[in-house]
Amino acid sequence: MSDQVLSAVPARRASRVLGLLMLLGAGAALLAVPLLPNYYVRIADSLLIYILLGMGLNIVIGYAGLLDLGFVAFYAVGAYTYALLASPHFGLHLPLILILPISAALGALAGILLGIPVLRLRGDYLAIVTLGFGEIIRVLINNADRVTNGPQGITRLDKASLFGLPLATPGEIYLLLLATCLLTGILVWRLEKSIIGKAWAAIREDQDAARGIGIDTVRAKLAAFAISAMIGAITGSIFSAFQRFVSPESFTFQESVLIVLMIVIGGIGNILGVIAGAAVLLVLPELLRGFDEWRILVLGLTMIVLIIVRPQGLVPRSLSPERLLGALFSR
Amino acid sequence: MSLVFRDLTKSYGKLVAIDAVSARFEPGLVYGVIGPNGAGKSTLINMTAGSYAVSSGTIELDGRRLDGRKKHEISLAGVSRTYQNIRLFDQMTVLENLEVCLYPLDAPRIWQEVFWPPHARRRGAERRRICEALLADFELLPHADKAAASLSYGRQRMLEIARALMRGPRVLLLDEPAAGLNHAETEDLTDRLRRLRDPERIMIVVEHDMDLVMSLCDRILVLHHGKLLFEGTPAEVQADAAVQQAYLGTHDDLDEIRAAAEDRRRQRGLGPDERPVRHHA
Amino acid sequence: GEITIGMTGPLSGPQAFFGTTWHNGFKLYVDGLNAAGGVNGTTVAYEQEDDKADPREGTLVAQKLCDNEAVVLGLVNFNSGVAQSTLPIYEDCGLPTMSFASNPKLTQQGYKLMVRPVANDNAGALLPAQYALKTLGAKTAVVVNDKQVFGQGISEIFADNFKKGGGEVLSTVAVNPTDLDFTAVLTQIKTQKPDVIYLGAVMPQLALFARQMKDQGVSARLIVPDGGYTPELIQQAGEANVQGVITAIQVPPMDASPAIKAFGEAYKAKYGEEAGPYSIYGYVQGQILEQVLKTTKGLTREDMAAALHAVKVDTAVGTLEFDATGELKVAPSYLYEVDGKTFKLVGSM
Amino acid sequence: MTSTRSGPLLKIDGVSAGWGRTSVLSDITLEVAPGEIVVVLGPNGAGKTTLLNAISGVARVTAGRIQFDGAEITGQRPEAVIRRGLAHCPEGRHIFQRLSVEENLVAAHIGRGSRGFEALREEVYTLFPVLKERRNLPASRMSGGQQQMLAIGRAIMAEPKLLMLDEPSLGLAPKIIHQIFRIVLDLSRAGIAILLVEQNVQLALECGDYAYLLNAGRLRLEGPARGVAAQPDLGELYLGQPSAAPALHA
Amino acid sequence: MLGTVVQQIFNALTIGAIYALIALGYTMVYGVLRMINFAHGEMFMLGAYAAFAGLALLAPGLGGLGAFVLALAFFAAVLVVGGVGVGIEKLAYKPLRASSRLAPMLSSLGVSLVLQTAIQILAGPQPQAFPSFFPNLRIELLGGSITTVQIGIILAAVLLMLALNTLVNRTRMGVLVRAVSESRATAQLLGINVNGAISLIFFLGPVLGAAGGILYSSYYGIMTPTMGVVVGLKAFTAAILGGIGSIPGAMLGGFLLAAIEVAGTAILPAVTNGVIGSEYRDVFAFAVLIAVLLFRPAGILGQPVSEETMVYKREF
Ligand SMILES: Nc1ncnc2c1ncn2[C@@H]1O[C@H](COP(=O)(O)OP(=O)(O)OP(=O)(O)O)[C@@H](O)[C@H]1O
Ligand SMILES: Nc1ncnc2c1ncn2[C@@H]1O[C@H](COP(=O)(O)OP(=O)(O)OP(=O)(O)O)[C@@H](O)[C@H]1O
Ligand SMILES: CC(C)C[C@H](N)C(=O)O
Ligand SMILES: [Mg+2]
Ligand SMILES: [Mg+2]
Repeated sequence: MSDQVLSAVPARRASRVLGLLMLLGAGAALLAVPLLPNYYVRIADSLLIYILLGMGLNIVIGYAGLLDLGFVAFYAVGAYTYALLASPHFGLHLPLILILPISAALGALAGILLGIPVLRLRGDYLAIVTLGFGEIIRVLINNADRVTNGPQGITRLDKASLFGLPLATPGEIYLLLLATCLLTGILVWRLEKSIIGKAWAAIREDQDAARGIGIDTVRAKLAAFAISAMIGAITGSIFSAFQRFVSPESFTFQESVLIVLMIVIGGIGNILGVIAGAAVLLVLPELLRGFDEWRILVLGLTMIVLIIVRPQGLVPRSLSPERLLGALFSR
Repeated sequence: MSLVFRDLTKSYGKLVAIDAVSARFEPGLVYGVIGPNGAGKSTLINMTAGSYAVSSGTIELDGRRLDGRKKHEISLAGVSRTYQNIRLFDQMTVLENLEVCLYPLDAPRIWQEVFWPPHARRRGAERRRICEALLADFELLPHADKAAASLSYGRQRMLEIARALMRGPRVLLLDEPAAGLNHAETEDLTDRLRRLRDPERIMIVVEHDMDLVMSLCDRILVLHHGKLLFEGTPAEVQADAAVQQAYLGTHDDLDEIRAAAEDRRRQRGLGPDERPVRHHA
Repeated sequence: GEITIGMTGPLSGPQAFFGTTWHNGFKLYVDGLNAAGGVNGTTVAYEQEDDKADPREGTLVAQKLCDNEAVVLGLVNFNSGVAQSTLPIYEDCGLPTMSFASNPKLTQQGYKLMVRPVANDNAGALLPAQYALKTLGAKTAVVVNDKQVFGQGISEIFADNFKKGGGEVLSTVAVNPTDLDFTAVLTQIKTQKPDVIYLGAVMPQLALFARQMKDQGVSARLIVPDGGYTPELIQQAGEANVQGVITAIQVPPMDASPAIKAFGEAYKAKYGEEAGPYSIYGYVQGQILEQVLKTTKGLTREDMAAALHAVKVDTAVGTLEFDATGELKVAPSYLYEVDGKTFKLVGSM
Repeated sequence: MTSTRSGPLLKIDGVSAGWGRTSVLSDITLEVAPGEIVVVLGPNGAGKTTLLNAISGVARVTAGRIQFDGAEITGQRPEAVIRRGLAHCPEGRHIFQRLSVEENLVAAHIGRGSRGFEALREEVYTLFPVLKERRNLPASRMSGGQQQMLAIGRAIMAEPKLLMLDEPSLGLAPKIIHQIFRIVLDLSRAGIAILLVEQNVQLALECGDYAYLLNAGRLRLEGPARGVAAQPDLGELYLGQPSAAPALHA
Repeated sequence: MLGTVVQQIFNALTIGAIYALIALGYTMVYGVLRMINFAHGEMFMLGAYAAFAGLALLAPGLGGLGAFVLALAFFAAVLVVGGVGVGIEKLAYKPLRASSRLAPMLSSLGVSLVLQTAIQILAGPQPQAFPSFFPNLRIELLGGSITTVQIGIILAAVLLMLALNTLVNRTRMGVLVRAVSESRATAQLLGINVNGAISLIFFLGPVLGAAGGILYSSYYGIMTPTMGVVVGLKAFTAAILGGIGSIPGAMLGGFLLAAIEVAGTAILPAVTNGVIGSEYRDVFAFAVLIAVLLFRPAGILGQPVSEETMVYKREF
């Protein structure tokens, strides 16, 4: 017994060093991605965008247990916020640093607007109404030609920059996305661990009992919708700064479904799961490029097999960031 | 300073589940609500806790109307309950099931908790201490980190009661807390409930286990077909013929069963010692 | 030496037929070129990518071509929506492209490296408007569009031209790109009794619309854009329902010249099926490429770009050269009318 | 040792069972003879419900054999087991809330009924007149006791040779509990063997022929019901912790 | 004017009948498994392709078809799709019965993707002309005109709905289905063959979907590998609108949704003087849906789940 304790001390120190090294290695690897050919950087950008979206949507679906099939609407709100405020379209050229808070606020507002009518609904009814909301936003964007230029979309968006640093190439955008991802990840993780995360979980498990212990489910759900929509909108703004062209085509129902799929395949309610899910659903099709129709077939089959083999998701619920860090630093 | 029902009525379409019930509950006392299945006991609890809308009549706590208010507002006003069919937050741990009850208190400062780790750590530890004390009280501490759903039935019942006690309720509503517990466990529970008495607290227990009701409650309300059939002390209730007839069943019933069982045995021609008693291990 | 041409287009999904047959026309020409030993000893390889007609997919594919040093020219962008998001990428990496998307705005955004060796929608919507007014003697029109980049764009141009020519546009109606049922819209249009209906959409909606027009007893002439120039239109709508439907496209009739005829036969021999509606443009783009290779100073992207913009070449569809924006100086456009089981040429410019 | 009884209807031999990966029961041996009322007692979590579920094929049997009516049923699917003439009235009633009372009976009859539906239904209605009164009401509208009656009635529709009742008195008013026990006796008289899980120890032993006591997944005691009732250390056994000694048939 | 109104009613009835037919399949599967079967739209698509293939097999060249051959081909097609439905359930949904409700739903998304692509690979990605077999005569009625195929579609949908309603509410089989839908575990304990009942549902649903697909394709004269997506979504919306799980609800929802769409196309621009055009049709439809659900959170004919309705957390 005491033997173990004694020998454990240097071992722990060693593993701590090892853990730190691994963490530094991972960080360096992440930072080195922009050195790859741009095609890969672009895939990484895509991946990070979906991870961000996944983390946002996860708050509503994974934590609060509300099936939202219209998440793409918030993404669109953010994307169009940038497009309208930083392009020749209206001749406005606001900087990204100003646009991000505006788009976050608009996103949260949209989240609350969606939240209010759907609060009474449950399960599949909620799903269809959110789906409808997503479609409404898309159709409105598509039709409000005078504001959004309709299906033609808005072109020649400003190249973004932040604190004087240009954000135009895939590599530069990558770094911005990585930083945003990290911050969002921390925020989401803190939320989950805090008491409101538990309140969401209670709503997810048994909404009526949650009310019974004094949780104002209306406010808690609105908070979930607002925060998740905010993340969606911010991601949208970055997306449009990156793409420098937005059109309603990018915000279809399929896109919402894709994000839901990522969350579920990765492991619902799990930050690391979102990463895994996004990786599978984005990287696999890239790997299968050149197989034409077959790659969609393979993707579909993979989806089915993954869900059947691991219905609770690729990443187990118990595997959380703190566990991972814990595992790195002590053994 | 009391809970008052005035002409409380609940109807489902044509069916009147609670029919103009008026009653007054005083702090410091334990009330038993008994009555045949379907008499409306759970309905009464559900209306008090705000789960069911009141059809007519009023519910007042300390002179303030409870009916018509939202469920969480009623909970915040100090009304706490358990459910006839246990409703825990299944996938959350035992500890979390309690912690989450503090959400209404912490909600206004939620951003501090998210953005300021030292505050979060302090508050988290504080919450944990409060909850662990309660868990220890209910002998659930060893199970604190298990998922609520994985507990045995009896422990789930205890956890539900513990959850109802977080934030020290003024009104505690228990719907058949002893259902599914065996005799020994029921006795345990009775003791525990007795300790929950508080001069400030109104306790209302719906229960079919007469041992528990008779030994625990100060006053008993008997419901029958949604109407208040009788109200009195345990002794009065037990002595009342109408209550026996409607609910308790008589000693004759028991005798009858015994006779029938004996009869049947005779018919089968089996003696008392067909198979020996064996202790295992 | 060898150069690589990047090719993108919809190779899967509903528009795969267009993308594949277009690319096939190009490949047919290039294979012939290689068989003949290339141009001045330079042979041509190609990297073909599927953009699924999806802007996001398009950007990945564009970047992939950009990253590939061997690729010195792109044959890209069937869909205007995709072009909007990919052209900046090609511009950034200096890859010259022959774009096939027809939205007029594409050339007005100052891209230096792209050319469009095909008539844009201005031409595609001018010819039918003039034809409706002059030949058909139409006074009134209803303009329907699918609220997509292409459909809405071209139908607006038609409406402008029609009005400029003295016609009256009674109403503009939008439908959903996913709609298959137009009966409700048609019932409303019927009450307005227009002379012509212009439908800015793609297949299969063109066919469905034509068919339901007949079912609903709407007697106006239907005019559709280039997507309708395919035998599928007649098959899917039913021969009786499309008689007289007019379609405008950049493609000359397959028997317009001996060269085109020969191409049609070669195509059939190689791929075992009739050439697709845009196959001939793939072929023409091959011809442009040959000329570019003949005139270019070197095989870098820069040199190729310079040669491409300066090119002047006799092709199966006539002599082509580009203006400063990359638009064709003279862009051929043709008008057909469905007659029996075939398309009859009724006009050109 | 069980010589005088005619061949058992249900024979459980050294059965271990559990849910998913967790094992609940180990090495249970138990018998029910035709027409017998056998009582299974035990504290919460002892595994009583798991035992019944193992018999009816809901829980997973990991070792041992279960025979019913001369046939091996170990590991068979519930519907197969039930069709052999075994009815299982689960803990917590589980009636179909959205079906009417009568439809609940129909559903049970689809599962197994061989005789005409009408005759069986009338039998149930004679036993429980209140069900007949409410036959067209959604079952959710019935009170707890009525629902319990319906659950038993549903089991009767299967014309079982053996009826397994899991805590039929749970949540019932004292008076109704008495009724339920009367019905159990009546059913037994009609020739149905009964395997009864109960917390109401006194009454159960009063009515039963033979009793088993489970604790922590193991058999701790067995014997004629009255003998068990008279057992001086019954309460202790009831509460006793599982002992380490593994042998069942010492 | 009256003619226009009558005509629009005919239009709405036809579209509504198709929505309803497919909504029935959604509702049935949902009623039993509480699962949104996103692959149901593909059953509709498969119906058309199977019928087409059947005809090609039975009558090469598709010339001179006897009514008998036609009936045979359609019957076979519908059965094949029913079989496919049963097979899919066994392979892709059954292993997930014990999982969260989201898992089978997303598995069905995968199935829908696979089926679409499989058909694209087998039959080509572009739309194909679907021969119209039924005599398509125009009948002038009350100032509008309606074709025999339209009448056929409406009749078929109404008849199938009535048959299904009788089946579920009046027969033992219906009790079986409803019992299984409420609790599989309990049904099993009563000796009910749960897998059989689920197979039955996964047969009937696709059969209805396939029938819808054949009617639809012969009405529009076209079939595409993706035709199930939009119609499927519409039908699903209809099922929700009517109250998912309710058979008359699916029917009502289908017709109502079609009516809303037609109104959105026809009335909306007229009333708003063209300010809000027909392009806002779907916004209008979803707005109506949301409004309905606000007042009836479980759809028009759905059974509202009361707050305290017992949710058995532990199935035994
Ligand atoms: N949601 C509901 N819809 C319709 N009727 C209901 C509903 N809830 C309860 N009832 C009816 O109201 C009456 C009272 O039910 P309640 O649950 O209050 O009885 P109870 O006294 O708690 O009975 P038990 O002792 O069996 O729990 C019963 O007849 C019951 O069927
Ligand atoms: N469906 C199930 N899934 C997983 N575990 C279960 C399940 N049912 C019971 N258990 C576990 O099996 C053990 C024995 O439970 P069981 O329900 O058999 O006890 P019991 O004797 O019937 O108790 P009670 O008197 O409370 O009904 C418990 O630890 C319980 O948690
Ligand atoms: C399908 C085609 C008609 C596409 C069109 N040429 C475009 O620019 O989008
Ligand atoms: Mg009750
Ligand atoms: Mg039990």
